[in-house]
Amino acid sequence: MRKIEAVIRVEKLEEVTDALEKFGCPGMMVTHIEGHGRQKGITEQFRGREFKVNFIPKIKIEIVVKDVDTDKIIQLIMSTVKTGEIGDGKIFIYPIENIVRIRTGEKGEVAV
Amino acid sequence: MRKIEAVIRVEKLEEVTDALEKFGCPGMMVTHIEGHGRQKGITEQFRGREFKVNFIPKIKIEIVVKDVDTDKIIQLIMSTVKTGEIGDGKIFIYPIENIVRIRTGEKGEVAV
Amino acid sequence: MRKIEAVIRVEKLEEVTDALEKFGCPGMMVTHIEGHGRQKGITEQFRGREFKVNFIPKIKIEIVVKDVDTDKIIQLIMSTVKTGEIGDGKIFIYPIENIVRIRTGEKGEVAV
Amino acid sequence: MGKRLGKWFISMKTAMLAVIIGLLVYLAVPFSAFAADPSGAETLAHNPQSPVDYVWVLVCGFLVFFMQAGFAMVEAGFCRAKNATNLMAKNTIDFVVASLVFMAFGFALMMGNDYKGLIGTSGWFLHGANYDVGKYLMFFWQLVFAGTAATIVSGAVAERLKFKAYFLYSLAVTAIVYPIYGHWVWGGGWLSKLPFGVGHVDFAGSGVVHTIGGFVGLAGAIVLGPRFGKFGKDGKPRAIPGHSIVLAALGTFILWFGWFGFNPGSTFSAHQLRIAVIAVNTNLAAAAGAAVAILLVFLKTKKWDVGMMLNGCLAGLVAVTAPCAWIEAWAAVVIGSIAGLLVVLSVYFWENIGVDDPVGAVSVHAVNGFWGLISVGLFADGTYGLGTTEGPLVKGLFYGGGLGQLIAQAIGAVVCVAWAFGLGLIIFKVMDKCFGVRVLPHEEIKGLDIGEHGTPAYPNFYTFNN
Amino acid sequence: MGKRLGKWFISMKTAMLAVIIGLLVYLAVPFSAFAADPSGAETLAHNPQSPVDYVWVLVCGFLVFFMQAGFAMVEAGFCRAKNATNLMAKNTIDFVVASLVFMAFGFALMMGNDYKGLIGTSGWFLHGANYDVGKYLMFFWQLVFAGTAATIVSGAVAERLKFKAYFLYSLAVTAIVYPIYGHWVWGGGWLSKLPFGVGHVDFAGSGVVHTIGGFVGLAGAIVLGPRFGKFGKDGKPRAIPGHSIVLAALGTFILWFGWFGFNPGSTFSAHQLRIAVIAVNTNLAAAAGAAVAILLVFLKTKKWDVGMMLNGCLAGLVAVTAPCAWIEAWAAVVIGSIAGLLVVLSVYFWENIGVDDPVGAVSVHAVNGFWGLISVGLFADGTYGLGTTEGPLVKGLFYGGGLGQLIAQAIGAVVCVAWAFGLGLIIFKVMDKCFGVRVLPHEEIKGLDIGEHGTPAYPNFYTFNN
Amino acid sequence: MGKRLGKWFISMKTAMLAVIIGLLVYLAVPFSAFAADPSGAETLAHNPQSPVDYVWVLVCGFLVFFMQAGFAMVEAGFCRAKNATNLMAKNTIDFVVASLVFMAFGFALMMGNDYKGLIGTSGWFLHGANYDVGKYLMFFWQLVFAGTAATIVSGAVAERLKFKAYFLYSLAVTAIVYPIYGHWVWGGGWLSKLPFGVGHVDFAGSGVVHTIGGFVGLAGAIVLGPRFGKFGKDGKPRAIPGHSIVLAALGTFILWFGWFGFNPGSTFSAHQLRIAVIAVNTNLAAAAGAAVAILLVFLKTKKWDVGMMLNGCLAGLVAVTAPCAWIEAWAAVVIGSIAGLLVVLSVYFWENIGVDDPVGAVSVHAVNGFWGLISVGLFADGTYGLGTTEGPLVKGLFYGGGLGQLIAQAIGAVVCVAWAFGLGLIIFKVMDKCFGVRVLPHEEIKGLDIGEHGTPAYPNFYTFNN
Ligand SMILES: Nc1ncnc2c1ncn2[C@@H]1O[C@H](COP(=O)(O)OP(=O)(O)O)[C@@H](O)[C@H]1O
Ligand SMILES: Nc1ncnc2c1ncn2[C@@H]1O[C@H](COP(=O)(O)OP(=O)(O)O)[C@@H](O)[C@H]1O
Ligand SMILES: Nc1ncnc2c1ncn2[C@@H]1O[C@H](COP(=O)(O)OP(=O)(O)O)[C@@H](O)[C@H]1O
Repeated sequence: MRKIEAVIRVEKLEEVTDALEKFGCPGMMVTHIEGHGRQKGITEQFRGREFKVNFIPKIKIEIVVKDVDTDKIIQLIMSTVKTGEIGDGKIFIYPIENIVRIRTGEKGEVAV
Repeated sequence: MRKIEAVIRVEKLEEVTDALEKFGCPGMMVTHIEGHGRQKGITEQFRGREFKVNFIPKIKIEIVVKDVDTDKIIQLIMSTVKTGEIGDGKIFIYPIENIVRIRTGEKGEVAV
Repeated sequence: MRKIEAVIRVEKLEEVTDALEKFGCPGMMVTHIEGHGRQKGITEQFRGREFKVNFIPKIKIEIVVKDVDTDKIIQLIMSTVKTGEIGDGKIFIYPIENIVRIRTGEKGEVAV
Repeated sequence: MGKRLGKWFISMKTAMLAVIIGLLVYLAVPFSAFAADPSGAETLAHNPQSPVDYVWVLVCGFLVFFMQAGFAMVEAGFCRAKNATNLMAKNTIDFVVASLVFMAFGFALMMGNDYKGLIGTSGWFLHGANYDVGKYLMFFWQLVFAGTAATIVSGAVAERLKFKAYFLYSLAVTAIVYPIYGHWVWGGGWLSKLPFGVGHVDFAGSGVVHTIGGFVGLAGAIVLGPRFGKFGKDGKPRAIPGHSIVLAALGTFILWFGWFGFNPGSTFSAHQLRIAVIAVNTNLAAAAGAAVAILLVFLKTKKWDVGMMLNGCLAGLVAVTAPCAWIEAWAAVVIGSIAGLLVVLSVYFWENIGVDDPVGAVSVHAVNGFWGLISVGLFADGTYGLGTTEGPLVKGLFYGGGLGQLIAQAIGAVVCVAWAFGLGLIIFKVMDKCFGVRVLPHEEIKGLDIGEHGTPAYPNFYTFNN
Repeated sequence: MGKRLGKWFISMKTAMLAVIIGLLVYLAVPFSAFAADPSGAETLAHNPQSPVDYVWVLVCGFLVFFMQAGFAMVEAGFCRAKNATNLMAKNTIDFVVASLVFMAFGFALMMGNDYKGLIGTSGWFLHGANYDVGKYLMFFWQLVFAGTAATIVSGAVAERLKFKAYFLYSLAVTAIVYPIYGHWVWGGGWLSKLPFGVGHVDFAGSGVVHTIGGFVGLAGAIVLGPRFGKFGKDGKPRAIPGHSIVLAALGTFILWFGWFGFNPGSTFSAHQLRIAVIAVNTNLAAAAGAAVAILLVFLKTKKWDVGMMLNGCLAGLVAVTAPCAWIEAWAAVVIGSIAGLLVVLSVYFWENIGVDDPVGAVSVHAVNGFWGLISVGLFADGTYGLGTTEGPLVKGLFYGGGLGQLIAQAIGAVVCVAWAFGLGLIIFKVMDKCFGVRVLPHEEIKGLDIGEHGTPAYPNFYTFNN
Repeated sequence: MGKRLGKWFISMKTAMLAVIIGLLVYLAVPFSAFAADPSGAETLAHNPQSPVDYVWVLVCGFLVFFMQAGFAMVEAGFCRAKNATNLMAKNTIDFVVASLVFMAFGFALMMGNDYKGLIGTSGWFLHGANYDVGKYLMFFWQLVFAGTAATIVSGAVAERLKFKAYFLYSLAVTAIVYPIYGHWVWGGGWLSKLPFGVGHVDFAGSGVVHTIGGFVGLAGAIVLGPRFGKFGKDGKPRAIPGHSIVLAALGTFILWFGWFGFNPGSTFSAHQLRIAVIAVNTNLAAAAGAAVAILLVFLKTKKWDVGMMLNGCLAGLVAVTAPCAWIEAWAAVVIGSIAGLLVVLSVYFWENIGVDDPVGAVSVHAVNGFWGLISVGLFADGTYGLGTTEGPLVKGLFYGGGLGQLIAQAIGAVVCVAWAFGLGLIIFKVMDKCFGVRVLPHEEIKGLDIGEHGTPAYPNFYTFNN
């Protein structure tokens, strides 16, 4: 099993979710984060004074998947959220030792 | 050392925290996330029109523990948050390489 | 590659970000979390009645770095956020299997 | 059986409107003839000075109406985000129901021709001879007051009462509870004719509006029981912070503003220049109440408690509502200060005996409404009469008026409490038997906005659900 | 070419102010002499009773002004957080522009000396003989109405119209669309002289203000097209929840409050005691509309829909605006109830034919403004005249007035729709040709607050951007 | 020593109330006899037309009171969420303190029998002969103005001043600073008798209320120093965005609404039909200020700056407050436009010299209050007198009035600045010596809501703490 963690553009969340659902992806965790990377922040202003905002709202998706699905899902995500513009985000893959479904107590891949 | 990450129902947070405190659990990080899984979203409505909400507010708890405590804490969490209903959530266990207590600079298990 | 996850005081975010930028740190993810640890929560009151709040707002920073940079960055973070007071937070280091830059499809260290 | 009755309630609810309309259409035809002075021509001819009185009463009435917004904001601010939609719904529907029901029945019961000092008996549906500018003016004034009495309750039963139950409760209060007691005091009923002092008096409604609303609310809070988490396993009360101090403060300012219509407007005439004194007294009592409340809590917790200050401000306003026309500035400060003290003690008291009053409605309206009625018997200074500069003048104990007025006030206050609390218990108990007045546990935990309305109040914001 | 025109618009915009000031300064010198009664001394001497009328008209005018805040809150509440700053900007700028433009041109076109029943032709810049307390009073009253008509549109075009376009639209509406139609009905124009009934009448502006605003808004919504995500790939309408039910409710209460200035104040005289009847009718229609709307949706979804109740309340207010002075209480309830029904059907209707009206402005103002005009021809009961207690009295079908009035109302209503919708289309189409009225897709997705103003409305809050 | 004094302040604070009550009770007994016309019977008999004046003054007074809510919303909106509770507390307490203190001392100092043109000397505690409807009416009017002056300051010292310090500051301003200067201009004091023009005039308080409040605020802001993070390490000013543009806009609408009471009501009589002209001028200046401000910033940043537009609107209102009764519509537009220009320049100016004024209170009230006073000397057109239609008429430079009035205005304006800024510095410096007026650094960073009140404003929302 692995954990796939993807940082994507806020407006892409809906599309990705639909795609993953179609694929039959078990479940996911969505977190609203602020990202900081190559993408330059925007300029805002308040009562006549401008200022730069260095953090960009991003969505972090975490999915724990069976080893066999890992690559397919990574592909799936990339194909749905990629725009080619700076700020598309990244995907991080982590090892995971175990997983438990609280409701049933099942452990390991079956719990995914 | 391991990191235990549990996705639970929002209303269970207080109970879990109390239980972990009693157990003498070192510390934890709580994140408000939106979950997507077997549990079906609810139907909301606005000015006469109904719509489905696919994301369910969930709480993500992260605890870094000594290897010896891992199973006890997993048991503890399960016993407090389990309702048997869909949506109880899951527990993910990750390997962790090292940990540092910023205040003191201590590293490894002592820093947990 | 490794993932460095640091829990820090809210008011330290700006400093850390600046420091990391100067260091030329690739990017980061910032999450607003609630922490629970040694640091005692504060007492609030509402319409004459006092109550304890056990969760303290904290900032979680996640940075994926090349192995070579790991220690430097950990040092950097510690030196900027350390106050010596309880509540300084902790740094967790996780192994990471792979990373993909969505925009280009690059994989591994180059994608950091 | 409860089930069947429950069903019946529902069908009744949806039928209600059709019925009203039908009735109205039916009644419309025959009587229009009997119309008195619908255009106002005769009234003006008969009293060329009346325009300024109409302007005064209407403008003050508009301000009283605006208090609906104040109550909505205060209650929303003092409750949690997950129930904000529900509070908006309740604070709107009560005035909606009040408008329709009071026009159909309430007004007639309250201000119609007196029957044995108990009830009014004419003016149903504002019909026939009531199609008259003067009658409509009086109706408008009494309606905004009825609406205020109704909306007070929503705070005490907040975060757990079903919308349906609130809908029906509004009906009952504006059709029966409020108008009948109102008749006793303002409609020429028996309380106004008590053989003590000048009879029981309540200038702008500390009793008729606030004590009534407050004690019906208390009944509701008792029947419902406390919200989840209000009392710890040890039974100790726990604070459940409201979701916006800003809304609470905005609401308080709106209420304070509206009160300047509520009290001075109760002269029902601009020719009573006493309105200036009333406005000043109203303001001073509010200020004194707020000051005392925040200072008291500061002595206890060493923090400046805004929530309590706002409650103290409202407590002062409620208390001065009955005496405002018969007292001097310094007395208003004293009455308001005592109100500030009472509200603080009261908030702790109800919590300690296990009653959960989320916004402090009982402490503000019930307790201080009562205090306001009593204060008339103490501070009335004998410089002003019953909405007129002529006698009989109202004089309290401290101004050599003896005990008479105080007794009249005490009797009225006790009757008010008994009537409101008694009927309140009946209303909520009966509904509870029929369909259960409290939402299901999981609905309460998720918040009534989702369960009852399907509409979270703040869908674009990240909110905690505690 | 579109480009050049576009540039021209921009430079014009920045120039506008300078021009106005210049003009004013220029005009100032010569005429001041001709001033009529700037101090009010003569007016008072001539009519010692006028103070109460001035007080009434001004206070009601203040309340109407306050409706600007109501519209701002309702629209903000019914739209998303990411566009809240933009809505505040638009709801402020329309009244700002209205104030300046209506003073310069609008007022003269609407209330100036009539030319062939088509337009007014005097009073430019409130100048010369218009420097008179009576003229200024009338200007103030007409201005707050013009401002209301202008602000209605912002709801229908919300979340996608450029601020610049809204700025120019405000100019056009308050300089031309509103004043000219207003002249036809209230300025002694041809509609008021129709040879049916007493001519087309619209007591407080169901047509002049609401139908006009509503249909210009419809034109805008059509030219703009729906917001991203309003219609699924399957073309089915999808709900886009607003970001604060509390703001929506607060706004509705403020509007309801302001309407008590809007309708009763339209007597333009406190000596018309009929103001009491008008206030009561206004309130009953609002209540009935709210009740019917929430009950209807409940029957459909089994949830208590607050958003629709608020729309229903406003629908009742809009509908009763035209008839309020000529009907009885029961009729107000009927008219309001039908408004509640219409607004519900209308909200579904527009969505189903693909029109995106984010806050329901079209359903509330356009549809029910129309209904309000018609209702006069049915329910007017012949007890009151044209702002006076003397005849000619306004009588509708149900009171034996025959079809005359109904026809006059129908003609006026149709003309109103054609005029507003027609000019609305032209205004928005022309602007669209010149510089495009809709913000860029990515700006719309990120929200107009950032793109147009650089200022998110809630920088300290964690908000979702859906 | 500072310590001891500090302690003393605290004990004093809690003692204050007891003292006031004590005093009142004590004073009550003897004098009640001397009461003038507490019921209003004689006043009415003597002037049967007075009711409409009472209605006018009271209703306008209510609107002025409501401005408290406006200030609270604007300041909250322009500051951060972490200090919202504190702003609600301060915006409430200042009016609470004002009500009690002004009744005890302020009113007597300001409006009591004049002593050598310097101070008033009668009417303490509204007592004895002041128990009179006319006196109470005047007190009410002056009080709501005093409260406005006091509340202006909270914006300039926001996000860092201790609540305790604000509490004491309110005391000082409403007991001394405001009433004494007020006496000089409105109480028959020396400024009103200057031998230039008709003497220094300030119709509704550009100087007495706004310049005073604004400069005391400036003093406070200087003594406090800037908020953490307002100036970068490079010393460059940085924007600290407020937490809700919606609240800021709502507050501005409420203030605009309240200003219709503030300016027209200052005739203190409805028989001055000039009120219509005043209302129009008030509105036009607000509109012009808003338009100029948003256009100017747009030229600079190419964004439509809502915050600055709101400031511009308020700047126009402040500026026209002094001249509103003596000018024509076009002049109001010019005065407002210049105010819009001044506020923009001023906001940049203060920031650039290192003064941190979180909500722009100094730029809006201090600077434009000053401009308003001067503008009278330029634009007064000689059509109206000192609250009467009879002479002496107020005439400025542009209408051939020569330099006289301009000089009188300049003197008054300079005196106003010196008095307010001087006393302001003393008040804040003394408090700072005694107990430190600024909260501790970590409290400021966490927000005053927690440190001072223990109550976060939005506990259910996820907020950033920047
Ligand atoms: N090394 C990193 N560690 C953690 N998060 C990162 C890292 N690099 C990028 N990110 C996240 O990915 C987001 C997008 O990356 P960015 O550099 O802006 O564009 P791109 O992905 O096209 O290079 C950033 O906002 C940041 O949150
Ligand atoms: N494979 C997964 N990866 C990440 N998160 C998951 C996964 N499966 C479930 N979750 C999280 O657990 C929560 C509960 O799971 P759900 O399927 O709804 O009920 P149950 O745990 O009873 O099967 C989901 O809301 C989701 O956030
Ligand atoms: N074992 C742990 N697992 C997860 N988070 C932890 C753990 N220990 C500490 N934390 C996080 O670090 C934060 C600071 O730790 P704390 O104990 O309060 O002070 P210190 O770091 O000085 O010991 C806590 O609020 C918590 O969020």
